[in-house]
Amino acid sequence: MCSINDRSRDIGEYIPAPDDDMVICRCEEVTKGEIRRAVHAGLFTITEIRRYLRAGMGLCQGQTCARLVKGIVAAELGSVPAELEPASSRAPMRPIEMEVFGNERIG
Amino acid sequence: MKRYDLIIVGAGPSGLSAAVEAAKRGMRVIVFDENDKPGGQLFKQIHKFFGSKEHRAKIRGFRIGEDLLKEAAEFGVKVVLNATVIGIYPQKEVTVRIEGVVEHYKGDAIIAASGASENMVTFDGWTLPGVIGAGAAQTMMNIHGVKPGRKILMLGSGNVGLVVSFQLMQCGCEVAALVDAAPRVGGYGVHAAKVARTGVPFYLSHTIVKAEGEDHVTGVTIAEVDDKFQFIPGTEKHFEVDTICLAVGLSPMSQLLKMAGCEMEDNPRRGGQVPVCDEKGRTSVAGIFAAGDVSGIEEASSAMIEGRIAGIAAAEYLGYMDSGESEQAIKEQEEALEGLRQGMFAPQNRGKHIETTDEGIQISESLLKKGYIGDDEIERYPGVRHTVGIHPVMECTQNIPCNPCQDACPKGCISIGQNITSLPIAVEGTECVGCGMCVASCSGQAIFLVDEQIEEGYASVTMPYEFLPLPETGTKGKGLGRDGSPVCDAEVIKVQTAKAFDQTHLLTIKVPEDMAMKARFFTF
Amino acid sequence: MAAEWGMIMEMRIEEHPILGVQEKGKEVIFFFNGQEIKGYEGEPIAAALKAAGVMVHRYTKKEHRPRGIFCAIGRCTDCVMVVDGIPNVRTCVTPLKKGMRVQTQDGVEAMKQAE
Amino acid sequence: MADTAEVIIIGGGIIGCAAAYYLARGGVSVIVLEKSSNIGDGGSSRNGGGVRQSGRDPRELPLALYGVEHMWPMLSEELGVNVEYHKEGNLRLGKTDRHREILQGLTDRAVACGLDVNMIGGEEVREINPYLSGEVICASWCPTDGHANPLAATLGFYMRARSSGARFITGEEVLRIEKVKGKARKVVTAGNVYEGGKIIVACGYESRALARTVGIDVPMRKELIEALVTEAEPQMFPQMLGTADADFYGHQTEHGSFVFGGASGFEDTNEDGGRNMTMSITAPEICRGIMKYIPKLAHTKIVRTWAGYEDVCADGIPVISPVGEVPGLILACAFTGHGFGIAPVVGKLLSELAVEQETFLDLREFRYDRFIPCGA
Repeated sequence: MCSINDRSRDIGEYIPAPDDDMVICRCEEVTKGEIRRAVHAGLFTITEIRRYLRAGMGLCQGQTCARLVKGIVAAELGSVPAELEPASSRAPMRPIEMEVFGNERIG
Repeated sequence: MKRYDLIIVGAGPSGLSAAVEAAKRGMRVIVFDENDKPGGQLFKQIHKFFGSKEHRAKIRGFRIGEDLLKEAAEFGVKVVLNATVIGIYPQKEVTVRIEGVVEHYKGDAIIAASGASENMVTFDGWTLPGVIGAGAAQTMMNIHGVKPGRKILMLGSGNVGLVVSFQLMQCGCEVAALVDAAPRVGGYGVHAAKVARTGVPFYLSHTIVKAEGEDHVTGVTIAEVDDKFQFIPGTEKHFEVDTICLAVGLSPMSQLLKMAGCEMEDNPRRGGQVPVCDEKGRTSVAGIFAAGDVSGIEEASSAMIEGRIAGIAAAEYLGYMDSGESEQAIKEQEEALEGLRQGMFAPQNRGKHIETTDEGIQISESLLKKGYIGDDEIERYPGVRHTVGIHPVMECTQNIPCNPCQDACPKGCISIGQNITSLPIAVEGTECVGCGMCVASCSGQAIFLVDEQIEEGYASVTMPYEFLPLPETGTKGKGLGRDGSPVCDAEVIKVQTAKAFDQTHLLTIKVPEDMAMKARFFTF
Repeated sequence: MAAEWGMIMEMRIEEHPILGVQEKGKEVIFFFNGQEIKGYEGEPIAAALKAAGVMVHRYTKKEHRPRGIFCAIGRCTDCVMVVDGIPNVRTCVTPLKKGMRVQTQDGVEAMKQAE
Repeated sequence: MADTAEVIIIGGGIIGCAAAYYLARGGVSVIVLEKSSNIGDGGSSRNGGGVRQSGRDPRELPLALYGVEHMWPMLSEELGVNVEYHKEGNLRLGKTDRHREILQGLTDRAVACGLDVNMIGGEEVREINPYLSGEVICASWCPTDGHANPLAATLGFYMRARSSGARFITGEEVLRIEKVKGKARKVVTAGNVYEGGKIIVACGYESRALARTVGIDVPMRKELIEALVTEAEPQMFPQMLGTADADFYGHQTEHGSFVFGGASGFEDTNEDGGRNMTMSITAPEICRGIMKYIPKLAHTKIVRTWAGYEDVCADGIPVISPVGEVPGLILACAFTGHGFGIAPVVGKLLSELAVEQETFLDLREFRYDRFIPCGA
């Protein structure tokens, strides 16, 4: 699902909001304002927001905030959440100790 | 590599149901679950389920879980607990963390039945200790035997919010208020009514402004919202609570399927990101199936049927059933599923404001706004009739898929008819013997036995009671109205406990005659 | 700090109207920031702490804000603490063992005064 | 908006973004076309973040040296984004005599090129990094190497380029380049045609197929490499690490997490299914590699793994070159897995090539036609 996305299109000005300091990503303590500002700086995708702000990149890998982040980004872009591509899903699905990950049994 | 015919991810209602169906057909099945107890959410569901007999209605969720496990064991399903699937790779390779090892398995088919995760809302202070998910509350109280808090505010009036509020009170917590930003109660009216009658105030069109507290929650402020969900100044209300419980919906936990390369879609009607599936649960990747909440949020009863369908479909896929057999088996399951997906709360009606029942009766506005049916509204429903002597009063006022009451009555006093979602009717000319089976069988705790005149000036009301301590005969207290406010003095005149009632006690209270149709709960 | 013993008893559900008396493991002693606390072997560490009235499991790295139990099923990772010297242990899904040393986490380390 | 610009850049990775930034800053109109939905979705966000000079091919070394001296230290300030650059050295570790030989060879070649790098013994290694196991008997040590955050650097270049006026279009896959009156001019996508006076092709392995549309071939192949990231740990050490055995490489980030890459040995034949799919066997292999060198990390949890293609050039260094026989075409590809550290330099050089300015470094070694045997 790659649709053409002109990153210079006008999405309006970033207007500070009273709840900008609300923590959205609990793991990495990323606020709503940081996410909103990043969108206005040109980061139009969930993946870019993750890579830049680490929102959804913490211990829980976005299980708690993915939906919230999507909603915020969509609102800034004047879009709906369902139109935003979610971040990719990668192993391991839960954090796993190096000594366990490296201790395979292929029987 | 260790190879199974079928690997199932998740030992919840859909996963176990799928395992049973597949194993029944001779498949070698292994089920992985990351939790240390099987059954998924079933073991947190201590209420009786809705539906009809085939959906295991009136049986408590955790007992359904026990039955499913037993069934799975009978057919030789291997259930591995504390087993976290960490990835699905090409050629249907599944890596599983079990204790200190990562095991590699291969399946000729995979069914993902990984369930859902809870949605969250943000408000000032939402990260404070004491703000928890409704699932967390259920886990703590019903699995670990620890109260989630002493005094709790619940946000969310869907079935989860309503059921968990009730469960919180059952384990001895106080529920200070039930709050929802929506203008109307989202869950079943019967669930709302059983919470409201204990005295929990409902605040619809309200949401949380702020959770207060330095190191943990010590209070909460809510306020009314307008139709654009903006706070209306001056409507703030404060509660001293130590816990705020969030029950604002679920999202499919579909990351594994995405990793496996299944085509995904963001489908708000299914609750979020779900695999694109056909009616048999087949994803875009041949041999990978999805069942239960992971493919769309629904009740556990539906998840169990979806699981069975996926199990049968997997058996067909691997040649353990011929297509004729499987078509027939799937058809039976689909009919059962169809039965559940009817009525006002059916998936296709999600978000719609339905004003009248199928019978053309107006839905109680009070029920939708305050959680209880108004005394002036109750008479309009066909389950509410007046006769001499003891008789059932069915305060079941919405079209929900549920009919155990009609089978429960040995005398045929209650009728729902062919359509499982119809409102129960008090059948004319039948004679109630006061056995109480209907009261105990009603998953919504909406049936009462009323004798409008047991002696001069007094009536009796028999109600379901699932709290501790259980009052004894002779206990004097107050009768509470549907809104939970004291309406009269009341005395317990009978307490019935029976195996057939399954932990639902029947409390009969004596109340003044004019309270026969008003007193619906007892406190002492 | 753990609450008084009276409150501890209050958080445990002694008898449940539906579930009856729930089975518990053996009663064991463990250490929360050096302080002895009783819990039941095999129950999640978080359950034992909750029963003991402990609300704060950790303080966050950036903002130093308190966090506690949130999802209780090992997903959100908010309840992580330092357990037997290892940080980021999900206390809601880690079974309690006798003598465990559980410490309030500060960022990614044990809180300084949490010996 | 017009689909014409002075320069069209194909590929929105760090090379394309950096080139766009330096061009836009200089007032040149630029359009960047990126196939993926995301900026920097290829190697730019799938590398270990090394900003190394040691271990580089001598031909590539001048670019690395220039970057470390003149660009990386100022980059955060220039972009207004913390790119987390740390110049605190690179240790390439050895555990056997065979490793020592490999490292000695690398060191000798680097010293000959004027780089400050030397061989040190096990004790000295552990003085620099006390977390390394006793099995480590030697290392090559380059104190001026370092690391940065590739995600922040790539998106930093992008955001600054965008705010300087460069136009970026994502989800726009280029199908071919077409010549007009003898010069590369048109860039054709499924639905659009873009025109530019200069066309920079900087899209990793895909550059090969695109260059072929105007009759140019770059001898490269692709390798699927993998990396992983851990939970945050207390700050342990600031160096970049690598090994003579190439079993892992990586560093600890400012965030506290470790980013490590490594190999399973099947990189040549692995396939990613079109979605940067990791293999089930690679990350465990990387973990085993790491634990042999840093036993303390055994309890550290992995939170995420990923895969990405390297565009591996036949002779191991990139092609950064105007194509004389196709006027207007500039190639910047085949970075062979070490493009990140030199990306700012390459971006700046490309901005000069695009305006036909004399470049501040000699690019002869990176010519596109160097593969033609001598005498041809």
